[in-house]
Amino acid sequence: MEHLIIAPILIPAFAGMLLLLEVRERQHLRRLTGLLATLALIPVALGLWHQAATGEIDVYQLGDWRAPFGIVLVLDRLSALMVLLTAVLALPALIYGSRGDDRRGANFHALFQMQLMGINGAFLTGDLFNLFVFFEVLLIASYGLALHGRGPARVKGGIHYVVLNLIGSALFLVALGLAYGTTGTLNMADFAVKVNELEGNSLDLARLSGLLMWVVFGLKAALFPLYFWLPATYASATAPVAALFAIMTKVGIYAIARVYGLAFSGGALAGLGRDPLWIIALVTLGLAAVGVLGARRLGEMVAYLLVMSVGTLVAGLSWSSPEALGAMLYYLIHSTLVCGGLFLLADLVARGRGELGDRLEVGPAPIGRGLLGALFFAGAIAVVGLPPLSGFVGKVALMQAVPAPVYWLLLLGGGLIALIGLSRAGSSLFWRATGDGETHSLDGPRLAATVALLATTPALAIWGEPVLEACLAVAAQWAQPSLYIDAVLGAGGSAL
Amino acid sequence: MLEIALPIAFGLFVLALLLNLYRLLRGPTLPDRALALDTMYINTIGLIVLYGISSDSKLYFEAAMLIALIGFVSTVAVAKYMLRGDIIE
Amino acid sequence: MNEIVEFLVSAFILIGAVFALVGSIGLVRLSDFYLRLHGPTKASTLGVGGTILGSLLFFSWQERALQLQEVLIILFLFITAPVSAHMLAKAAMHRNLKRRDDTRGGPWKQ
Amino acid sequence: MNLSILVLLPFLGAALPPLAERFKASRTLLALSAAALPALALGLMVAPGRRVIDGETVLSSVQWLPSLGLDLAFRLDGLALLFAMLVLGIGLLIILYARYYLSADEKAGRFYAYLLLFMGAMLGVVTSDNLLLLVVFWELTSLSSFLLIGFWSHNSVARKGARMALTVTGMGGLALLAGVLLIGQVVGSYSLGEALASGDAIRASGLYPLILCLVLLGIFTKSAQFPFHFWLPHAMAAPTPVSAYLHSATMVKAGVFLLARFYPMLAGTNLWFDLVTLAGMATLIWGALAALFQNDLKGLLAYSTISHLGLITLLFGLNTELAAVAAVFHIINHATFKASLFMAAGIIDHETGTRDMRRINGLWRYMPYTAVLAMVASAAMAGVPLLNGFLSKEMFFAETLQSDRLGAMSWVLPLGATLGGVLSVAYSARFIHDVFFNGEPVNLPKFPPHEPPRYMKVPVEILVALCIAVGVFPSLTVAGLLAVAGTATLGGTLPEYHLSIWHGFNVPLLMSVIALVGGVLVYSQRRRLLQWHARLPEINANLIFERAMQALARFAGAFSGVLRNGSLQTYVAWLLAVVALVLLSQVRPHLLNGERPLLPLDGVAVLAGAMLMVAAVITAILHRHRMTAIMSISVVGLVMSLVFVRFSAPDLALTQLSVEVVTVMLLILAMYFLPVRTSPESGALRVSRDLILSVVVGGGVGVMAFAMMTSDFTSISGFFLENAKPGGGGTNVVNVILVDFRGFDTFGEITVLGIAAMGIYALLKDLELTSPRSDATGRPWARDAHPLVLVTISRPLLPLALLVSVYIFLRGHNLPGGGFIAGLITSVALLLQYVASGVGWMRYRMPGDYHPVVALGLLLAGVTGVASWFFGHPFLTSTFDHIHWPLVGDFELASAMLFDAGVFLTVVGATLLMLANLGKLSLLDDKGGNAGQIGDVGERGDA
Amino acid sequence: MRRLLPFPLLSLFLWATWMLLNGFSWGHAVLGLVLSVALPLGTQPFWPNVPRLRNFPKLVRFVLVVHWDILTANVAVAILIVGPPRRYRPGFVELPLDLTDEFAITLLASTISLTPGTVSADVSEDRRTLLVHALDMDDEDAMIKQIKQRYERPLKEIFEC
Amino acid sequence: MEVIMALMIATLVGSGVYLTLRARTFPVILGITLLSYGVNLFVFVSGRLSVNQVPVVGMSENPSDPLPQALVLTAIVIGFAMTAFLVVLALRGEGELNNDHVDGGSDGEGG
Ligand code: NA
Ligand code: NA
Repeated sequence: MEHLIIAPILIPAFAGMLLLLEVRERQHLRRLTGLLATLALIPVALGLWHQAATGEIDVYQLGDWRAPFGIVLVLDRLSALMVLLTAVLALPALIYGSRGDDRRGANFHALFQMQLMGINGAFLTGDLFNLFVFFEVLLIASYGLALHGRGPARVKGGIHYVVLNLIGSALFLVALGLAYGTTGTLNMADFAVKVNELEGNSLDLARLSGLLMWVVFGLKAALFPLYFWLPATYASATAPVAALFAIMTKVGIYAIARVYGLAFSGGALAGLGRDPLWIIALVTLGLAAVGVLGARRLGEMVAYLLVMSVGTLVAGLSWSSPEALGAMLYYLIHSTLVCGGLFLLADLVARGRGELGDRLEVGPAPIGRGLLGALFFAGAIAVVGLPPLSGFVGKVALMQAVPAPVYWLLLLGGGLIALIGLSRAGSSLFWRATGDGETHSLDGPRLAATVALLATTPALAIWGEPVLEACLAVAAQWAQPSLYIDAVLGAGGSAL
Repeated sequence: MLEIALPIAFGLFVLALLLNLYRLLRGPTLPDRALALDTMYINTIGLIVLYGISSDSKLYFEAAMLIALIGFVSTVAVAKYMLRGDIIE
Repeated sequence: MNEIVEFLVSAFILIGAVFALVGSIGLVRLSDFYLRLHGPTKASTLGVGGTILGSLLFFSWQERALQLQEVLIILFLFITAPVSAHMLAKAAMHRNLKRRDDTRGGPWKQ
Repeated sequence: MNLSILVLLPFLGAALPPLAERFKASRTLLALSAAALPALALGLMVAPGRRVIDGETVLSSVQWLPSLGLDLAFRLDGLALLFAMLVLGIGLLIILYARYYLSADEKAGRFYAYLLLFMGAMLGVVTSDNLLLLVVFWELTSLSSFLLIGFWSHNSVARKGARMALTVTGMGGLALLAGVLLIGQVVGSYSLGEALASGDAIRASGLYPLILCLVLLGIFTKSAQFPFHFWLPHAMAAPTPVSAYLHSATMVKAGVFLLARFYPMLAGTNLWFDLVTLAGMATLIWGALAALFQNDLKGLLAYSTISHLGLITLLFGLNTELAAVAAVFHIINHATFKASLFMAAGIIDHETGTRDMRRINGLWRYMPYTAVLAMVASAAMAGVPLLNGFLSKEMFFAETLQSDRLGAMSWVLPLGATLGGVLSVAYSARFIHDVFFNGEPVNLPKFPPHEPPRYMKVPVEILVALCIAVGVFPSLTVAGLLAVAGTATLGGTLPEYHLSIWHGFNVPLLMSVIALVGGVLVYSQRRRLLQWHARLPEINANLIFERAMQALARFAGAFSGVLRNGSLQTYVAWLLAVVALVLLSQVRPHLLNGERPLLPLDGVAVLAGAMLMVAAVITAILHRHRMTAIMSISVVGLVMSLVFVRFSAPDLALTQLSVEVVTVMLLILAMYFLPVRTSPESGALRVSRDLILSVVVGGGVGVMAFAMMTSDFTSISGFFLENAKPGGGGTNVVNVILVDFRGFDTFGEITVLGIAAMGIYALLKDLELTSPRSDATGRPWARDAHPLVLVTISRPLLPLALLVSVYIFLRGHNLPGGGFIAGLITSVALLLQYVASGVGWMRYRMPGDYHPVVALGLLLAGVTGVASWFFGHPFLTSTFDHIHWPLVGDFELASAMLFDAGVFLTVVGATLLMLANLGKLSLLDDKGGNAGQIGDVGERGDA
Repeated sequence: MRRLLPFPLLSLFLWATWMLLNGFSWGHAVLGLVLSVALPLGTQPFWPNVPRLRNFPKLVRFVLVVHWDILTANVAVAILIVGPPRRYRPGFVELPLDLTDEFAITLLASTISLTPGTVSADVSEDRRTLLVHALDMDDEDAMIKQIKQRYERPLKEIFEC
Repeated sequence: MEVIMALMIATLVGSGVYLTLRARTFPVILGITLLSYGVNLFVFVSGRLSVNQVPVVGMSENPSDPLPQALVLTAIVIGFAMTAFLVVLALRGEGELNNDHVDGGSDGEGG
């Protein structure tokens, strides 16, 4: 059973390979393969979470080479949580995609699986360079997916996305070069230990390494001033892809949390980049709120909401107390699933409005106006953080954990602005619409996938306590890097 | 004797490379640049072989051989581009 | 290391280097493309050839056994170099590059 | 009996009407389905209600989010009981009323559902015993009222009104949330009980002013207190039952309810007095004035509501216990007469088809019964004796006299109060006279109007009856409830007071008289007043609000447009600027004096380095002469490989060389479709900006590199050097790292390659590009597509290259080489065939589709990795053995080589999938007529 | 045998290459043998028509001659480039071909290019003429004659007869 | 030697940065390529420089650091894949936007 840790990487990997092998275009076969593989991830992820919930940290030594020499996968609560979240998000997205969007270009299913492989790998790896490799895996797959389908807008957005991330990868390599060139190791735990033994130039270089990592992760997470690419790219991507991408920014946030928690929460470079991150996060939050209000398309609006959540999360993260991280993680789960659902919803709406698409202008009522309207209403309440849905729980948790007036102000003010924007959007999409679209002609599975994602928000609210407790447990473990380090480098490794 | 001959030989090859670079930048025509690049590849072989001798190591042989084997492909590609625009048709 | 061998090695590599250089000088000095085209053939033949003979001798002596590996470099070069020359010539003719006015005959239309 | 069930009932009830509607229930049945659960709730409340009347406080709590301090805790005390009864009682009457009000074609099911949602939320607000829970229900009232106000969503006024209400009250709610969280911080708990108990602590804490402001913001927005009153009139776009419910009895009362609820917690300070009294006074008078000038029946009622809420607020602000009791009393009274008035207005609207009082006249003749009801109710509103309004207004006047907070200015309060009284009499008078008398109706849409259906009047009758009953026999009717409610409000002790109609001749009585007389006088002067008002500039809050919102949105759009200007160059500049910032902030000169000794320079290295730099810079300068740029960048690549040779990295040299060749082919393939050169586009400003960025970033990285090279460090590499042979079975440590120590990286790396190939294939699929018929100089292409010499030489090169690949592959584990390089050599050899002989020729000699090749490569690598599971080892654990073949000798076989074979296959497959398909592109359009007959390389796809 | 070794010359060539690459050992001799049989078989489709070697000794002799010419020509051209300035006449020469086999023609073209001073610039579509650019040719016909008898005839004998 | 190496890295990164800031896809591709060259060298030298110390067991007394070499090799491969993708994406842009501007010929000044 000790191989279970690597399953979230290998299942999609092999699924992807098989999909490549399938030369004759038997669409149903491809869909089946993809769906089964994605479905399989959920029990696996649950198993892993169950394993991690016990509080022990499992280390998987690839090639049977012990850390820090070989690459290790590390399953702690944090990584388990992220893997689980990914699985939960991916399945509805793929179901939605399997209703025809996958036909709008080649290799959709293979790319989708590879994307999952990259994301899970990034969450599980305990090695800095291996993190880079998995970043590249998920990026190249995301390039393919972002450009899936046709259309100039998509290509333009794609070019921007690709170029920026290629530069980001180069920066990451510089950071890694510095990390190795100073500490002489690539293993995260070992790096965390060695950093504290540095002095003089080496210490300065290590600091630079850390800061450059923040820049890279900040780009992935879409922080100010590095988020400008996101709205166009996400809004122009096909719905299931956009929905899956809701997790991508979280990969960047995860990376910050992971590296910061291990290497920079204490020791020689304690609190590295904390204050800048705090400020940048708040700026992001504010600007994104403005973006929501100014958005001209529903997809764009959701993308900005996503950026808002990023600001909210990173601010909570950079507060770097266990409570704050716990609350942040709850909000992360909430925002990922809800934004994913809203991306799908935006597409459902657009489908019913012909030429107009999801542009926020008065036009024919979307198919299934009543139902979609209700879903939109719920999603909006959740995402702006009004009771009784998960957004409110998350915001209250964050406000309790991060008692900083400016944060409260931005959180509530941003929420209000988003509320105004969303109410205008909803009014022109569902109320002012002419004629009323019939509900019955909605595509069942598509609707189901959307509902499934949006249904998580009441669930997260009703079972908020267990979820919050889980998140706090994750945070508690995160707050003790020595646990992780000892698990990876053997007992007393942290004392090395 | 070798320790005198080697530096000289190095010098001459590098000088040759510099002249090639000059032609490459100077042009005036694309064929000239391509020709210069091709020549650079070839002189590089010499340089690598010399380095093998000076460091008494055969580990660099493959590099030289590789250039000899596939170095010309890019030249061919450029030439084909000039002739047909489309190098794979 | 044995003087004679050392001398021969030195001689070979120097000859090689000199011809390589001369080829490159030709590449710079000669007045039209078709003339310059003749430069590299030197570098690729005697230039590299000489150097490699030197290295052959050197390693054969070092390891007290015939080391013919490097011959392959010459071999490959002799196979490939003419192709690039040929293709470049065709390209030049296609572009109808100017040639020295006293050039006899003329290129073919591509 | 658990209170949470009580609160839950209306929410559950919300599900019934839509269901009933689904089953085509009659309108009456619908109404009944809606009324069922609220009625049940009302019934269930009797038992606990008794205990409350007996002075008990009924509590119940269910855990929800203990880690947030948010529990489903409810309390039923006097105050809660009073409001709960209002909410449920009036709610039921409204349902009955709506049964007749709503026309047959309206979605009554949805209407009742919204109404019940609101009812539940309201019930929650008044009964919750947890501050956070209270906020939850508070926001729910905003949301459900949003739906109710916008119920007639086809009507623009309704939509705008709904959004305005949501925005204003929503904002208030968020403020309230912040305030509550702060209270929680001070008290250390969100339990209402504890909070009420620790009022002194709160008032003492430094946060008190902030808390008070936040909470009041919530209250004032909800109760439409000046200056947040403007949303209420526009909420009148809602169906009248909604107005009657929300804007008389419930939602707007939520604000004043909170004043009562938090009274023990926050009241009693001067700040409280100033803020609350002031707001109350302003609202009282402003509302009354505005009411007077309305021509819309419901508008009049709306503003009168605002005015009365101001009155109640004012009372709470006075900081005297008696005033608080009076406030509670007036809440009850206002609820009764205002609800009945709204219903009456609704009836009139319903029967005449308009609400414009300029057209509605002399209805006395057509609907005398309704007229009587309405007249009684408005008399109560005016504070006419023997009606409930009189009693509370009397107390109000009395209390305004008591306060001396304003010192010398204390007379302002009673004066304002009287003025308010005068005005309220005036508009009440108008409601009666202008509607039921005042001549003949002016072209009513429905004429002649009749009395409404029997049961539509019942709710009104009940309420009016209450008005009278309370007005005549206060002590028999309302006293008990008021007492417990007052006690709850004050948090224990109830002051001395007696409800009676006659207190003897005293100042309050005088004030009442002034109010009545003055009111009638004012109304008699109405024409002049109306003319005067007509001359005032018309301000439409709705319009202003809408304009403001649109402006805001437009600004927001423009603003984020400035940041997100759609220019990649700007985004890249931002990114690099951040990097530059980091570098400038951290890179210091002392980095340049590292302790490590430098390697000696030598001429060759210097010149080679110079060559690289020149080539790089030239590439940057000449990038617009694209072919030249390609040439110079390949020089850079060439020197790179020399550098790798020089610094002991033959593997890298080989890799660099072979990748270089493929890259150049790739670029040239692309150049066929891209412009050959472009004219300069950048302004000097942008160029200099970019130059600065380049210098800073490049320089910074250079300095870091130097600092790194010149600082000592210890690394884990010793382990690899020691264990490569014994542990990995290979002597080429780099290769052993790639296929063994860090084989997982390589696994990911080839996956990237495979994905890139798939992605590229997808990108190229049915991409249409037109092949230029001539080159940049306008010269048509050469005829000879496959030059003889090239073709004939390229062919023997294939087996030769394959041989070399095998050689490179086999030695890789022990000497420079390996699967990746071998793969690239093979690919180049095959690509050469494509170049020489063309796609058409190749397709008969190569697999039709390279996808499977990639897949097989990846599978081989992956399966090799998984295989180690069956030997009880983790993924990618390698094993090796020496086997002796007769005559041949020792052969080492390492599982790592299988993995490397996977790498080889992937590289070949991926490279060909990319370039061959790229080459195929121009086949799509007919060039030299060779389309069609020449097929496809790797034809597949999900389409 | 014919089916196993479609192109004996190629196989021999490959085997020799293999041995050169790896240096002699029985193991490699065997492995080389395997490869030099397998690879030509595997790549057979890539040449529809390759001439069969008729006369091996002549091939050896030809190779030697070519190398000698390369040596001398190199010197000549070197002098021409860096030596004392003297006037020389470049030009294009059309060389009528007796060779018919494409492989042989290619070999001839390559040989001409390899020997400094001449580059084979093009082959006519009918494969009848070879266009050669010469760095310095005072006598066109002499040059044609020399090429024909020094290179073309041997090649003809080696591959076609 | 370290100096010249640092200078090379600086130049490569610098010119790469400049090119990535241009307005056409083609120079951006070149820029990314140069940038990755520079970065690869950077990672390479994180193992410090050493001459003629090829990390092959038994071929050199104190072999150079093999790990950065392995990393760079991986980086080169990934870089190649990415460049290839970008090139084809540029063609896609040419095809769908009918020009090679990074913004599809929309706003944004050129390069
Ligand atoms: Na083509
Ligand atoms: Na092509």
